[in-house]
Amino acid sequence: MQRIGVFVCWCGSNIAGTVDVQAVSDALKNEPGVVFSTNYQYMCSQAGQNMIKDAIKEYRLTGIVVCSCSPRMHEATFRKTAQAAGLNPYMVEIANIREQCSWVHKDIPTGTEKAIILGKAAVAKVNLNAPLTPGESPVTKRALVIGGGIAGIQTALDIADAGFPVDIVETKPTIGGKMAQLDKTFPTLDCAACILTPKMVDVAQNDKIRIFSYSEVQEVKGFVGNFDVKIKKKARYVNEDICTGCGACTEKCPQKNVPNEFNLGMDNRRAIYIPFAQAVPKVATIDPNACNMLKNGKCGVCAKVCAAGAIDYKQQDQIIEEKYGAIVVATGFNPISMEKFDEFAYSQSKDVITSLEFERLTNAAGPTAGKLLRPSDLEHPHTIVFVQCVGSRCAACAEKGKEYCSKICCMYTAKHAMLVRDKYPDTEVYVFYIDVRTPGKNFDEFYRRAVEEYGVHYIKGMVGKVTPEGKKLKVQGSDLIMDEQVHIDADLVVLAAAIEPDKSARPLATMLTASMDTNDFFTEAHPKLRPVESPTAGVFLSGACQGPKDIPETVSQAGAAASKVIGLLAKDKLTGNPCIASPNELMCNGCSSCERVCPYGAITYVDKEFRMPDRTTAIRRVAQVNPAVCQGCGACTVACPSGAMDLRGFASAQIIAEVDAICK
Amino acid sequence: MQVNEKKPLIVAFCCNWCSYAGADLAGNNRLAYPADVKIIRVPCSCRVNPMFILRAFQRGADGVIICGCHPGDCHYTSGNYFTRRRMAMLFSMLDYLGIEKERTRVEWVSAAEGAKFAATMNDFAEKVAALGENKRLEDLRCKK
Amino acid sequence: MSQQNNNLKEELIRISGVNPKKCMRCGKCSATCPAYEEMEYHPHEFVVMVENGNIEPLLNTESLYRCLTCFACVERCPRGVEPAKLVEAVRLVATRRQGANHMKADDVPAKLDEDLPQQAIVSAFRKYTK
Amino acid sequence: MQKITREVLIEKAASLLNEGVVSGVLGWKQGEFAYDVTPALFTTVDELNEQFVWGDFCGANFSKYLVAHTRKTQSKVLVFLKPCDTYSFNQLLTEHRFDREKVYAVGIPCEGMADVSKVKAIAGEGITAIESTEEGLAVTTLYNDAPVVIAYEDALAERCINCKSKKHVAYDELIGEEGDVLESGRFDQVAALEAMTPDERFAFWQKELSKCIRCNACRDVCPACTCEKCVFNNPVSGAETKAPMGTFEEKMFHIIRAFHVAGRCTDCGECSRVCPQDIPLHLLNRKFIKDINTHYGEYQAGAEVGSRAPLVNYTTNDVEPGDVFERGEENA
Repeated sequence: MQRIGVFVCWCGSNIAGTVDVQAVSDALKNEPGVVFSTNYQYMCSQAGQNMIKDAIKEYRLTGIVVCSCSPRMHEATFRKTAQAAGLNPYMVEIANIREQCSWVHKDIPTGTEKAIILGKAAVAKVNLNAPLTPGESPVTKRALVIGGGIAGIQTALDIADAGFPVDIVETKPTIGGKMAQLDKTFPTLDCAACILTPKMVDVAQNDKIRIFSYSEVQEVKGFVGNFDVKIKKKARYVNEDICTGCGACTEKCPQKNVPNEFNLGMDNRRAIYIPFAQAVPKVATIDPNACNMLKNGKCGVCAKVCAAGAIDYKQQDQIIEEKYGAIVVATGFNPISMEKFDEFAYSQSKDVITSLEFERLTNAAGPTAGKLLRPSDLEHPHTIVFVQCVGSRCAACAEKGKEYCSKICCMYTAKHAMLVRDKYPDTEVYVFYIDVRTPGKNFDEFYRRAVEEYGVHYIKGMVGKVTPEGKKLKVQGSDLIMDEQVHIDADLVVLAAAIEPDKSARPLATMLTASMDTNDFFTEAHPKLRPVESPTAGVFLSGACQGPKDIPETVSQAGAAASKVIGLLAKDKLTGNPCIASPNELMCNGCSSCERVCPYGAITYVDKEFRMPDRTTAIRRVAQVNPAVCQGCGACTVACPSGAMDLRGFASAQIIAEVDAICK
Repeated sequence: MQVNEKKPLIVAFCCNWCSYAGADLAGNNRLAYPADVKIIRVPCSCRVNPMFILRAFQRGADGVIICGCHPGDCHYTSGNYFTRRRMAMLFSMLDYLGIEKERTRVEWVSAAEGAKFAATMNDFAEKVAALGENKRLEDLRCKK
Repeated sequence: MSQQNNNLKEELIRISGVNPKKCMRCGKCSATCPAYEEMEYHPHEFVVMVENGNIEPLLNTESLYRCLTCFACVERCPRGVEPAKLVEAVRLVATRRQGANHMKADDVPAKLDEDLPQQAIVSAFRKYTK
Repeated sequence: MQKITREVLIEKAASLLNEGVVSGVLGWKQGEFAYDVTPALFTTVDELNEQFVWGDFCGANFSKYLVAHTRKTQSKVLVFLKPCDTYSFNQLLTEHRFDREKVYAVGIPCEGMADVSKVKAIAGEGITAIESTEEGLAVTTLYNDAPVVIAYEDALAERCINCKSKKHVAYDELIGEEGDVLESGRFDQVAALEAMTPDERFAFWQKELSKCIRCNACRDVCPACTCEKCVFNNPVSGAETKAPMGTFEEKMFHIIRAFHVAGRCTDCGECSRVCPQDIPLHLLNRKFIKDINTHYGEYQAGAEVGSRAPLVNYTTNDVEPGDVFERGEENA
């Protein structure tokens, strides 16, 4: 028989306001097994915890029930308290009489009655509790970073810096991500390439980091500390180890009309290409959809010009299997499609562009070699209109826009406007805004400079429509401050398109069993306190895959994710959750039902010899649970027809005891 | 409503990761629902054995509701998919035996859906109350 | 804010089904409005003024009859506020209240001018006669 | 009337025993009464000749006996399997319940078995002898001078009227002709129940299940109920009840039993055959089978070894528990 102590918390007036705590502790005193029952203002306070410790010692308690807030809040606290007093932490049960009682019911009799019932259920459960000790599992000291943009790069560098090997998987032929496409960065206006490419080189030269470019994650199995990952390295038809990146092939390839995705289709590349001069790894890739040799076997020019002999038309996709202890998701973002926003004439005029396209247009390595020329006729635009919040904060247009604020547009638009005015003072620049949001160090100062020093015209209001007319774009917008409708004949219109998570994020989340919000951003384990961890143990979040972010924020989150990974990999063993499934071998049929529902593959079978009830011996197939792999969901316990499989901490008899206590 | 009418008794099995947290959120936001609802915490909705449900009814529960993560969002990947099949089969069987189908329910409530939790419980409690006492599955000898 | 205005506000919200609180003051409705120049109060002002309960001026403005009900503002509003429905509701209230503002067919020719779009004439005639 | 004769089966069994292929034979033995045939293990040819029977009351499904028997011996046992028995045989193999290597399975054709309740209903009590004749079953009783002849179709058990398959899905050797999987009306009664109002259904099941005396025969004969220890015998399951307990049978036992075999039940009908109270227990199992077929696609447990039972499987777009009733309502 257990000796149970009951501790009813007032939580100030949070509980005591709606629950007669004295009545609860009195009522529970008479429950079976209860030898001590009390109530106190704040059980979680030091004084409250000491009260519990003293009672455990004084009354030789074998189990305790704390009637307090949600176990999600303080179960861990009280388990530690119990442990400090020499009681097994799993002999603690919490009756949730705050979130699920005092806060949702109004009158004291109702609240008190329910609190007593919840307390009785917890007592009934503790009566059947048994001390549990957690198992341990080893940690593979290697991390996987999915995505090779600035987020992935920074995370990988930081992890490698701590001495752990890291692999980066990037779907594109080069790492660098979106930042490699940018021209200047706010609020300091240093050039993106100047600060990014040294980091890319660091990655390439770091012997702890392996880069799997032009690759994708195909399968993830296992669990924290022990992930088994299959990576598909797509055939690039060039031997990476031999290619010197000289670029001879990319100059001689006769297939010249492939839209260049690095410049967002504003110019063309060859069928064999290196995305940009500072690509890492700097090796060529053949686009199988454009290469004549791969399509119909007619060409072979690149192989002829390659002095190193790196071209390999027979290269196959390769599957790499590797074990990892931690996985960092850094899949980043993309601007949303502007095709559906008819009012801005994006599909009708080449001179209506997105901000990312504008970045390429002003970039010295871009399609116009950095000269600001409009795409339609390569003439210098004299009037430019920037439109903010295109598709952002768009609650009514779920099929084309996003409800959230994309966060980075206000700043990069100020940057664009400023750069234009700086280089081409003869150009008039208008920015239509709803609100200018500039929280961040030196951000508002930056925006004010655009207005005050560079003379950018900020107009509070939205653009209603853009109509191409001759060589001009007729922009009709409202100026809410002047309360007038403004009409501007613009040469170029730049749309600050909302950003959305990369399309690869959703299938990846499924593979990782990591949760996502409705916008396909990864969910963090806690929005405030655990912002870089996914709720799935061992999976961490870096950069815009978790929500819109600018570069400084991405880099700091990348570092935070890295430090979490380092903290995990620094451990030799992980202590598991002791609330796991365990089969009673005497009752196990060996029928495999449990194995089939286990999401972790934690169940295996062995043949064992048993003494049967009729005094014969027999060899029977029985289930075994791998305590490091089992996560304790309990799916097997219901699949098991004989009830041989039970869940520690949530045993059938315990749950039935709770049911009985509630239904008395 | 009569003064002495027995209040319905509702047992809610809530998965630890979504629905129990959803219930906590309902509490945090002070969203009221009837005190008739008593929550039992399970790690995952797939831990709920049909035996627990029948036991609750046998002992006098008037309604049993199982709440889990939305399909696809299970903390354990697939637990709630098994719950969905098991409960679909069990509920269909109870209906086949002539038990009022409004007494059982499965609802997917995420940790962010405190309002949905409260609304679900209000609605379920109302429907169960309208049915009156559970006589068909109750074991009279379990009554005090 | 007077009591009557609050009643009116509730009535307008009920008739139109519009929740003016959803407005984020971006002005895209007015930016997109083809009758903007003709109006004293513009679509976004209708939304804000209804929200503020400042409705009397709207009931007495000619702007009510300048709105073409082309629904461009409804189409473009990023928050789904639907200003045209609100304008329509104000118009209904004005119509119900005055009862005397009906247009006679004989009055129409005098009001015609060549910039007035055909759609406006037909729609006005349909709405303000009888 | 069965097409193959007792002699053919004895001959086969005897030769396998003599050759040393098997050390025992699972077969049917005459019990106290003509209709009372019991399963038995024969180890010699003499025993076979003396006691082995084959006829219209040999309904017993031997698959389940293999679980215990194959554990006791290192040698092979011969088992005679009717078509419906082979499904249970496969299902047990899927669940790794016996060692296939220790079994020599002989598939035998079956023309359908007689239901003793039906026979008694026509011929009356006090049966002293039953003979299978060309015309039908000739039943001699204490109270009749001449035998009562019952046409085979009038005596046929419900499970055989709605026979789902004359095809053997597992055997080492086949005697007689192989049949086909049949279209049966086995779900008609379930559909009829579904079409009733809930009150009617409740009344129907109250009437039937309240007859239960909790003899556990249904569980003990069921080839899916081979648990080492049944949850109802297990003190830690929280649901232990060994003896009849008033309404427990109606409200827990039969529901849980049906649920435990859901997706695993081959619909062999043994539960209803052995029920001394004639409760149509197969209608519970068939409800699950019908629901599974409707919602998760056609599935016949035991049709092939290693198939994944529907309740340990899922798809991401399965029917929601709240929606399974809709079909019932359409029928109502």
